[in-house]
Amino acid sequence: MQTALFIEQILNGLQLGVMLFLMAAGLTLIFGVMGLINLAHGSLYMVGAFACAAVAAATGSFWLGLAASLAAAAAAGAIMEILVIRRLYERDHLDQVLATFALILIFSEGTRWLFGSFPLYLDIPKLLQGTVPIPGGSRYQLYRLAIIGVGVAVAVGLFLLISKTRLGMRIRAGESDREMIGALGVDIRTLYTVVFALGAALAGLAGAMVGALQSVQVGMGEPVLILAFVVIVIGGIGSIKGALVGALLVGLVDTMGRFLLPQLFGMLMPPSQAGLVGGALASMLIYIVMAFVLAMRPQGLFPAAKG
Amino acid sequence: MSLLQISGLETFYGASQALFGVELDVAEGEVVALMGRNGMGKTTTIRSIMALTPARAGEVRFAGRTIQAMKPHRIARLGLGLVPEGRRCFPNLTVAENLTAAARPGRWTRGEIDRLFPRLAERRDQMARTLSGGEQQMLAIGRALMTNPSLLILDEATEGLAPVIRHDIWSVIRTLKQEGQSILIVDKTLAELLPSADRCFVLEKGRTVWTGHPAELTPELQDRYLGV
Amino acid sequence: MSRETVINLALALLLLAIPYAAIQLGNPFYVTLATRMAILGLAAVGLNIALGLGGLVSFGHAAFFGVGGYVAGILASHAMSMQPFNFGLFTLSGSNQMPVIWLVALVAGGLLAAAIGAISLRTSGVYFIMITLAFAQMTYYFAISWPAYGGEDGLSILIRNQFPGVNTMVPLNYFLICYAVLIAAILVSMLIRDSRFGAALQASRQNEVRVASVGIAPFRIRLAAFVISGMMTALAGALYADLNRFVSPSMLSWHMSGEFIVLIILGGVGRLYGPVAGAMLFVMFEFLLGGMTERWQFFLGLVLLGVVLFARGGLIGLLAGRARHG
Amino acid sequence: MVESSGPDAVLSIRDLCKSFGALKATDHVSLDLRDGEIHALIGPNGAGKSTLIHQIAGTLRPDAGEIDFLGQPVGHLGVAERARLGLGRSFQVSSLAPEFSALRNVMLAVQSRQGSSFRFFRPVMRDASLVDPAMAALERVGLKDRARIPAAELSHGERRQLEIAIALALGSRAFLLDEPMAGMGPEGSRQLTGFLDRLRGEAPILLIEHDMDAVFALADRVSVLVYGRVIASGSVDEIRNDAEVRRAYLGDPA
Amino acid sequence: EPIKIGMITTLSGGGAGLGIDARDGFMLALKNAGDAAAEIEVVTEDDGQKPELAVQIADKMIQSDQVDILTGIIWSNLAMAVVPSAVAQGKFYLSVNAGPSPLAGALCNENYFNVAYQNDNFHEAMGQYASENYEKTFIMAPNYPAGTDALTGFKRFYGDDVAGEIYTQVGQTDYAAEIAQIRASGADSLFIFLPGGMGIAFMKQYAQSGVDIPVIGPGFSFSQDVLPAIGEAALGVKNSSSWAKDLDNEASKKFVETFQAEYNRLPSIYAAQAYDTANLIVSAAGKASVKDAEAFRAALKEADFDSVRGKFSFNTNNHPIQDIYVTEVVDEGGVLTNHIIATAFTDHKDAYAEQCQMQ
Ligand SMILES: Nc1ncnc2c1ncn2[C@@H]1O[C@H](COP(=O)(O)OP(=O)(O)OP(=O)(O)O)[C@@H](O)[C@H]1O
Ligand SMILES: Nc1ncnc2c1ncn2[C@@H]1O[C@H](COP(=O)(O)OP(=O)(O)OP(=O)(O)O)[C@@H](O)[C@H]1O
Ligand SMILES: [Mg+2]
Ligand SMILES: [Mg+2]
Repeated sequence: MQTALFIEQILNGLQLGVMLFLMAAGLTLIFGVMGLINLAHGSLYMVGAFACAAVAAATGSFWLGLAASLAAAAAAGAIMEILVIRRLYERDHLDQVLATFALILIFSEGTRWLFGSFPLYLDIPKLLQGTVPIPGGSRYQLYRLAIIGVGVAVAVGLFLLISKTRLGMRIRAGESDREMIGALGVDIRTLYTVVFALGAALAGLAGAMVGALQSVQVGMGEPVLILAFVVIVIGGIGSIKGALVGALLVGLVDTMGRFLLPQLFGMLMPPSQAGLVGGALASMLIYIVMAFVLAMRPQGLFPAAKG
Repeated sequence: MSLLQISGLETFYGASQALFGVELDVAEGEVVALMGRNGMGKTTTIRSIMALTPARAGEVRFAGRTIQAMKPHRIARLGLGLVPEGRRCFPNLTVAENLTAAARPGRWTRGEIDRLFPRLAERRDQMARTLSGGEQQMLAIGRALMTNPSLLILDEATEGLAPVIRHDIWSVIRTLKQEGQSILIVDKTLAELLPSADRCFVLEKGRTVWTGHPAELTPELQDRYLGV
Repeated sequence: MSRETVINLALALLLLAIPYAAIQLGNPFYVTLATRMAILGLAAVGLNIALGLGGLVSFGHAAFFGVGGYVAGILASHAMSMQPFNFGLFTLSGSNQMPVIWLVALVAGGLLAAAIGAISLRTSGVYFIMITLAFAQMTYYFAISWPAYGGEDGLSILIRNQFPGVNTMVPLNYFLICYAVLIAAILVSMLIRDSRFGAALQASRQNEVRVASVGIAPFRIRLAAFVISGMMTALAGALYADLNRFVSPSMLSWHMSGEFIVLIILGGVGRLYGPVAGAMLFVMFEFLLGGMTERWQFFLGLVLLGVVLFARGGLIGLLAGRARHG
Repeated sequence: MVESSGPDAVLSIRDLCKSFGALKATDHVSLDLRDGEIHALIGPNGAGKSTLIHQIAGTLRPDAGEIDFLGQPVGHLGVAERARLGLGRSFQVSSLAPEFSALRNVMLAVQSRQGSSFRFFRPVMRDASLVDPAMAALERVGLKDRARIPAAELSHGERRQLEIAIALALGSRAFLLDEPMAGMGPEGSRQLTGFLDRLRGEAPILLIEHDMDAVFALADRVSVLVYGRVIASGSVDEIRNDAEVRRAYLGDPA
Repeated sequence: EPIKIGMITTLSGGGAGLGIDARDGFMLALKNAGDAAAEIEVVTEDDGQKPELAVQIADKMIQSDQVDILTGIIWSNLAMAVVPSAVAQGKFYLSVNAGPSPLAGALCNENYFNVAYQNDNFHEAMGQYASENYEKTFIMAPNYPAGTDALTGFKRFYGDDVAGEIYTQVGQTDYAAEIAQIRASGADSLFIFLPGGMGIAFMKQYAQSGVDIPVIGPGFSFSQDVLPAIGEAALGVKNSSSWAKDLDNEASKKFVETFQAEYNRLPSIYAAQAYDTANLIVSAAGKASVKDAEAFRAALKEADFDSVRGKFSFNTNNHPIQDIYVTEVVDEGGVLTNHIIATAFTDHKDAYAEQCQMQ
């Protein structure tokens, strides 16, 4: 029974990691590749979740909702890029932090305006309901396995896009020297709008998929956003590989910490005390891991090539 | 017919004026040298042609079109290839990626560049950031050629290069010239520059003060304008 | 006198005038509002040393603010319950004297900043922003789950702490105390800006390699700046706790850190009085908009966006023109 | 080819090695810099000259080998500590504090030379003990008129001059100059040549330069670096006539 | 005699739903009271769920608006920030929801009336219910004071012999790890206290996980405002509440009817408690002037109003003595709602009244 539980917890850690990866991938794409800190990435995640929930409620189809979430988040991303973000590439990080902080306020309050203050409902599609057997004799939820699959596919696709295509090279070139890539005849503005929309669509996808597991409500993006930041900082900003490794690390550490720390403390003190202390430590654990990684490797585990 | 024609160019950095009426033209197939002491406005002229620092007054015509209101990438696509001062290779891309990122169809391909600069071919998968200064200069030239420009602009073409390589680059420039490539070039080594150029323009304090054939640039004039 | 100096003086006088005008107009609440401006301004003056001069975009200054607040809350609660702290070998009693509290807050803020800085300053750029955020989150979660001093519910200070010779419960008096501390902090930061230390700090913002190769180790300069910055913000936290007579983990939240950055940018980065101008604007917006509509955060977002996009240099930049570096 | 470091060596390097992956950028390099001399380091692009300077200045850690400066090993010291000992350098690509004026860039060096930067209260601009030496250094490189211009607004050539002024103000006991002539016009090069000629009396110079006129006019000794190794070392004439050097570096008859 | 009431509640941010319900319930009561409430003026402000902001608003209402009574706060941490200093300045504070234990015990005050509950009450009720119906209950709450209070409250009536006890992170959104542990624990029931989004996320994930151990919990996690978001996963969950909309009394019927007519949605417990609070004020205002603190206090203490909860009175510490019910989530014509299935406590008092020094 203990091994089955252990295997299940590892799967849980992986799945949480993959979920974080979906969020972190878009963020690191925008963040590392275009050199922009986008605090409002969490808002795009929220937009995806709301679009999916609203369309799924209206049509009864999760899949239409999913398509809507991609479209809505990409559109929101493109509009955001054209109206605001575009003016921020040349600015320092400070302006970017503030402008996107402002966007969070606008998106959150705007969504509340449109959808009201109460959480929306979104459920897993019929096709992916239920559980499948896993080694060790226990069963695991199909939907969570599907999330793991989607995450892996996105990881591979992104990696190829960025490192192997000419589009990817131009994007990276633009990051280190926008003026120069423009002087070579590449329309970097349009290119960036497309990339930003792509990153936004990934966030929207994450929001929609996670929305079926959690609650679709205003502000849902913020905790995930901070975790996603931790992920990419651990992994190395701008590196898709780093985001994947960082996400899995955070997912596993967080899950295993929540699972094992209270048991560990349980050997030293009464159970309810152990639960409190272990729980408190578990909530700080990923930050401790992050501090540790950065103290050892200030550029993260996979430093992206930078000038 | 003039490929590039500039008249009355005035350019500012913020409030301070750097160009006060530059006149310049490059004909099809011609190699033109732009000269002047440090800080006289050569780089600024080039930046204004590419609209990187747009001019406030004057006109830039390229292949018969007025271009100064365009965005840099549109101008580049009309057929202007820039090797900027300070090289500015993309540090986080490999040599091969630097070249590929700039590529547009035409005579110059990766293979041609490899033949031109064997040293770069050796370092194909190295990050540009770790290249030596000379290697970076070669890469910058190669990258500009990859856009297959009708006018190649080189700012400080051989700065920081070893004599051997400098020879190589000059011979590359002469080869390009023979093939009919139009070139606008800024360089400090007069001994190589003057024989290669068809015409010279000399800038002083942001104005064109002398134009003529290199042979007419007498030692007295060189002393006056260039401090040789 | 340069134009900026005139504007700075005017701002200082304006802030001082608000409470007097409020009392004249029979609207005493504005005294509290002005006090809030002064305290938030002080916190941002602290952050501005790291951020404006040193280019260290700390997204975790709430940690220092909160620690200052908790120092005030915890010392006061021990003074109230007459229970000394027990450290095994020796004991310390609590205190409800502001000077003592401030001193402890400065020391605690400085120590925390030294610890956080020692690790964070090994990184730079975006990494620095994120790692400071992460450290602040750590203190936040710690405060929430640590039951001894109220956890998420926070800690009340039933009676405002005392300052020798002043009745601090009178809002105007308390305002004047905070105002004086603010002005002192601004003076200190002005001296720092123009000093050798400030020169090294500003240069390491612009070009770290250059600073190192003239023989100045940027790390130590930055760490010192970060510590000074953390201390000032902690002091602001202690004052803030006394203003509200309450501390809670929300003083440590990342929104708070974001707000400090907002204050600085609103007012003008690296400007002496930028943080004060920013705090005055922000508190006013929050109050006026909050009174007008529940959707005030939406409009606040729009205003902030407008400032970043179209009014670079913030309020002071708008009024005084571009910054000059000698 | 390995030189023994003479008693008057200010800086001496022994068996320095540095690899980047398979590439040996520095391959058992030994050389020294003696009092009062200009020691030129030439070699093809990518030979490892800048890499060597980086190791001496401390921005790169060598894999093996020793660096002694003023008779003490400095291999374990950081960049700032070495600079304070008196290793002044200029960069191949100018590296300045862009918002600061030329003057304040130089003042930073003066302040470091005078000791602590941990002084919090006295305004620097009113501190004659900082301003005056900085002005003097600017004057020596001919930038006095441009003292109040932000470094970002200086032209390329002026920035190179400013780098030298900074090294001067630092009171360096040895200069590491990475292509100081690059980007300077004939006039500037000529002035700089004269200037370096006088400077060597103050402190020896390790000079990397591709401008052979300047090298041959200035150098007391020349070392030639190819693929990370010193292939020749000697007087100007010896080097000029070395067949190997001609093939690898100078190209056709110079 | 005019009365000015300052309502500080959460109208923006993540917890806005609760504040909006409370405000709407409160206003509805005043509307229904008609002429009796003609002289009552309410100023409402949004605290954004931030304690500092709540304090600032309280200062403003006391100093500038000169309100007589404060009310409206939803969250315990905001209440702790505002209440002690407000009552110390001689204002009345009537709580529509938050009931932190210090305010019921050591920090109780004669001007502080809690019209909702003491925080532990609903948990205690479920502890009682579980002790009667289950053998091994697994308990879980977030790691913060309200969470530890919840589990302590539960165990006060259930005993210490639980199947397992987990403290989760505040704001946690993924509960797969906890669910795995619950599955492995061999428990026969699960008690959770996970307010707001945490509860929604947990319940959905729990239902999807295939674990079928029955869930019980306090009413907050299954109140009308969150049920639509949890969906079918909530069906059959037993939870505790001092009120449900099928409670059989006239006041409640009128409340539900008029609330639906006015706002076009079902009321939650927050709306009900705020509705009662407003009615309590109206009743007291009919008996005494608010300027006469002594008399007004006495009038409040009588609790002479028609509570939607049926019977309602105040204990010595000004906290409610009331019945607490066990309800079950049911599907009522496509809408999820709670029906009462049992009574856990009659005339229940909180555990902190003895610590209250007030006479
Ligand atoms: N970014 C800038 N901001 C302000 N002024 C500038 C800037 N760049 C150049 N200048 C000024 O414009 C003038 C012309 O500079 P430019 O770089 O065009 O000269 P140049 O002829 O290319 O010199 P060099 O031979 O040194 O490269 C100089 O006075 C310089 O100080
Ligand atoms: N970090 C690095 N990683 C990999 N290779 C590197 C790195 N830094 C330098 N190199 C390589 O080491 C060799 C020596 O470079 P270095 O910059 O020292 O040359 P240099 O002699 O200064 O040339 P130049 O005269 O062109 O400036 C080059 O081939 C360069 O590509
Ligand atoms: Mg130039
Ligand atoms: Mg070099």
